[in-house]
Amino acid sequence: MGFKVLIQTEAIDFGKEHGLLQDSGDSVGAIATFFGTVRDFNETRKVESISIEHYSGMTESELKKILNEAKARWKISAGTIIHRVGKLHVGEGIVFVGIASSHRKEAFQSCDFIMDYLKTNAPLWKKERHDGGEDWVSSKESDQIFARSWEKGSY
Amino acid sequence: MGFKVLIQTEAIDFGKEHGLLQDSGDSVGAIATFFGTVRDFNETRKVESISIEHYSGMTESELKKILNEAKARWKISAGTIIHRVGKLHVGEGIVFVGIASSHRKEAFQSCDFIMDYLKTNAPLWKKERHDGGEDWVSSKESDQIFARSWEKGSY
Amino acid sequence: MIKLVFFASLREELGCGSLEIEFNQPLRLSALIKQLEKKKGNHWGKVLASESVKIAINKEIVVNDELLSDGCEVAFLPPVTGG
Amino acid sequence: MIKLVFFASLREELGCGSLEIEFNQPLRLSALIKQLEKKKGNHWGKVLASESVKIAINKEIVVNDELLSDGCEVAFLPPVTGG
Repeated sequence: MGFKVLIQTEAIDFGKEHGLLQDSGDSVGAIATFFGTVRDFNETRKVESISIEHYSGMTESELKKILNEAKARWKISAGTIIHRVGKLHVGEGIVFVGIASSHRKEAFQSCDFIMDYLKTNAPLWKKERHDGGEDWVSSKESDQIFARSWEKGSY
Repeated sequence: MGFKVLIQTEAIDFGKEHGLLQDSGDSVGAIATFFGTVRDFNETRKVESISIEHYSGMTESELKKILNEAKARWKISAGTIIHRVGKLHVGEGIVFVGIASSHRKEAFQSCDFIMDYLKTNAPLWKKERHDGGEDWVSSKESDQIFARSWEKGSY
Repeated sequence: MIKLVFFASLREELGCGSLEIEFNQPLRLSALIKQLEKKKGNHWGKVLASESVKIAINKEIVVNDELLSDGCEVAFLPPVTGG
Repeated sequence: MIKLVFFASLREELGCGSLEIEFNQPLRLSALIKQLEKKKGNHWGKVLASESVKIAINKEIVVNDELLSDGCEVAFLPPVTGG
């Protein structure tokens, strides 16, 4: 199989995506995944739902670049990035990253890396609906720091 | 829900376990998982199947200790460790670790930590069947090094 | 023709998702922003020149004061918050 | 009575999964191993005293030369390879 990037409005079928990674070859011994879901709070505010906007075309190409960078840095057999857009409720999945590799450290690190780069590079924006109205989510300085931690030579 | 440890002969239902973690509370925003599967090679040898032996009772208590240590180190909402025993074929799941947390770094790190401690502390042993016969798998020095990397103050 | 697109909070602040401007001669990004400011008001200049705003030409982030060509798409992106 | 259990490669090397020995008086781990060596041969002493073998008493790893009490379970564990 290999590597894929999807932007979709539908729910993410976690079991199916995980099964595809597991079936991606007999040399696979480790699958690490990350699943981001809508929390009921952000900073100090109660969240009711979120809506996600993106830059169609650029999002996909940025995510492919990130996946390619992960392939260049670690020995991985297959990788999937799926990001939802549109309206999502508390508890729903926002993003799925799954990596299949022969060894666990490669799988863990590349998955962690992809999330950090996705957070800082993919043109996606979240708007939160809360009891006081709606607001665009602010970007976090910590995400910039995490992303910089992967600069060559620092891990 | 919370925290659970299972030793079982049956296949691991990945979708179900992931769903339980996702439903573990509205403050969950991040779920990191690791799934270890039977590879078709080890070192340089072709593997046909493996069988896993364990020390019943002690395995469960060691895995609970590891999960408790993860809870003490990171803010996590729910955690699952499932390890299979008995005969397994190439491609089948051996171990599942899943962590739900509010934030992704906690989820990634605790999942990685649990795997490193499981590899070095849980009384489980793998025997490989290959074309030349059967052999007990040797422990890896690298796993000891990974486990030591979590000693307080070093991460 | 150059297509301009504005996303998320930028779109709301400017009250504009996209607009097209005629292409008369090659111009740099900085000249484009000045032109917009003149046409649309100071607010536009201030918003688009903000340090936190990234610019993509044909869906690739650029960091320099690039020369724009006919038919290109210039996107103004506030700090991203996906994942 | 003290129950002894041997796992994985140790079980195969010794040709024994478990055995019970009578408890006469409190004895230390080291004395137990000497007793086994005397009864079963040098091979046992060599295998069980190997640095890579870990010992658990009542399913808890011990590192010292513990005193064994009646009814305890002593397990000899080769290096673990789960996960």
